[in-house]
Amino acid sequence: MPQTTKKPFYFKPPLSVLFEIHKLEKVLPWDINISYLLTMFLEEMEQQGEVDFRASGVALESSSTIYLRKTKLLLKLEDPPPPPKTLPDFIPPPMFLPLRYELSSTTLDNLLNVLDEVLKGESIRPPKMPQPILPAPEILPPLDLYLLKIEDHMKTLYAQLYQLVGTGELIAFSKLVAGLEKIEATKTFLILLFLAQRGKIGLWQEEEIEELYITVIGDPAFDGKRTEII
Amino acid sequence: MTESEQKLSEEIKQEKFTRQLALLEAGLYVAGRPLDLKTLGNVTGTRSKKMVRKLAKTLVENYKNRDTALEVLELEGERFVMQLKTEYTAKVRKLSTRPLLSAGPLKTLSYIAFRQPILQTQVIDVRGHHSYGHLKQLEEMELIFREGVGRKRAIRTTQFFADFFCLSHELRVMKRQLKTIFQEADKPEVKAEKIQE
Amino acid sequence: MTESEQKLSEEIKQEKFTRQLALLEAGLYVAGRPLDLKTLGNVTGTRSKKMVRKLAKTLVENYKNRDTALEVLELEGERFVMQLKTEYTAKVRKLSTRPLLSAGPLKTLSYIAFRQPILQTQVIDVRGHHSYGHLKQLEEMELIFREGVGRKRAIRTTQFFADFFCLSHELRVMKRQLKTIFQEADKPEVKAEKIQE
Repeated sequence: MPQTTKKPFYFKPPLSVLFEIHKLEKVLPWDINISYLLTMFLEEMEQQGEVDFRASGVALESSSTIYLRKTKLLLKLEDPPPPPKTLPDFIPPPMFLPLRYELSSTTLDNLLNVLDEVLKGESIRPPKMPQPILPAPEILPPLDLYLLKIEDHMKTLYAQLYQLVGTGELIAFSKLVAGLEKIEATKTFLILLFLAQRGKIGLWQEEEIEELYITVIGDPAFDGKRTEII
Repeated sequence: MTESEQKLSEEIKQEKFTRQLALLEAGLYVAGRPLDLKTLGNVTGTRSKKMVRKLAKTLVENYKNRDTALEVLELEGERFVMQLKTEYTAKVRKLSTRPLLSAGPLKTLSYIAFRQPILQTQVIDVRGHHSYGHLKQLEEMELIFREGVGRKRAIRTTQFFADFFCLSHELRVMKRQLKTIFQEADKPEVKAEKIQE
Repeated sequence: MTESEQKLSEEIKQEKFTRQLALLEAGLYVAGRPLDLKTLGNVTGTRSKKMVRKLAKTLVENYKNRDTALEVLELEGERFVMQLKTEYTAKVRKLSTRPLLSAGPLKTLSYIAFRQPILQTQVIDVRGHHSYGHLKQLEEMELIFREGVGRKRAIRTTQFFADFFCLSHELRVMKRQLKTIFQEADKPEVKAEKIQE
């Protein structure tokens, strides 16, 4: 029986692609229509009336390899696409407003109109002096009676001053008498003079300044210094 | 009328004109905001609109012809304003005793002007939560206003804003003007400076 | 140097001078208060006091030669100010609508002016802790300054404060002026009205 040299039909293109396994990795899987090739392969085999199980096995393996590669590529493509990069909105540069001088509507009157209210806020005030029992005014003027009780008033005021310098500050006379009537302020001033005379307090005033400052002698904050320039 | 009488009358007229011009200048200097013809008429004691217009336009020209840091400009609606030429702003800003807006609120303002009408939520998204404060400041200075209610509030710039930058009061025109201004500011060399900051 | 080169150099010098003059004008316009030679030197970028003085005096002359409502004046201590000529103030005062300060800081300023020199602690005692902010603002606006250090700091009003309210620069005189005006305003009929409120 003469030996047949005829190449099997499947070694010819396009079926050959399934049987050249060493080239399989190099071809693009999308270029191969597996269904078409396998149908052709089966029809040809049927036509020849000869079933080649070995060739069938190779065709099956090649097909599955191609199919696997296609699947892998598809999966890769199906990775969720990266979110589209939205550019941050354009923020224009700051617009500097042109400068316009504008005369202020504030006057000296405006400034002084609020002063009344502010002066009420000078919160530290000496407590109300106990009202002396007033005799009939024609016998003794009230100030004289006040002077009679000077010792008591000195004690009260000294206690008050001592309490105030507990904060470590000087005491301004204006602050001490803020909100008082003129007569009351004068009385307070007189008592301060008595206290100073007794060496209980120090009084000082700078040439340029109208304000009178009070220090309590022996108060640790001032170490007994009676003059200090601010 | 003799020639000398005519001359005298001319001189009197000229003197009156000069005085009215000075009054108009005084008004614009003191106000620091755009004034309309009616107000300027009150200041100069002139009832004739035509005359006030002539005075104002003369002042604009006078300032143009002087080598000066100040300018008098005509705005939409026949309103006039005196201000510092913007080229000098940066050098003397710190001398102003009036509270001025810093760069942050001004950026928010630029953004609103550029995108208006814009939802408040969008401004906050883009400019951050601190810009709630900017909005308050800008509103207090009457540079922006809010329409609508709640989260759906749309923000727009005011006429006062337009006047400050000599922009049109008409939204479409103003936005075109702003685009030009910002494109100018967005030139490569300007950008390079910004990156260096 | 050839003649044309010399001419060019002269032109450049002249141009620089004009620009510095405009900067000086810009500074005085924006500040609205007297500025000293040092500040004006900073604005014009000139270290030489002599040069700044020359610039400022030139501006004074320029304004004198103009028929205008504004003037530039030299004040005591080589300070310069741009202001409205007083003859125009009354006519245009009503156009100014913006107060110098809001109510809180104004009260603090009023108190300091009346009681100065006054310790910072005393101001805080009377005006409350929020007045730290007022002091900062008033200092930034150059209405007050602080002497000494720490808790012993005494506060006084500045020359600008005196200029602004047309008060004397001398403390004793100024305090007397304030007292007189304050007492004037505190007449019995005014007090009676207050009580009724």
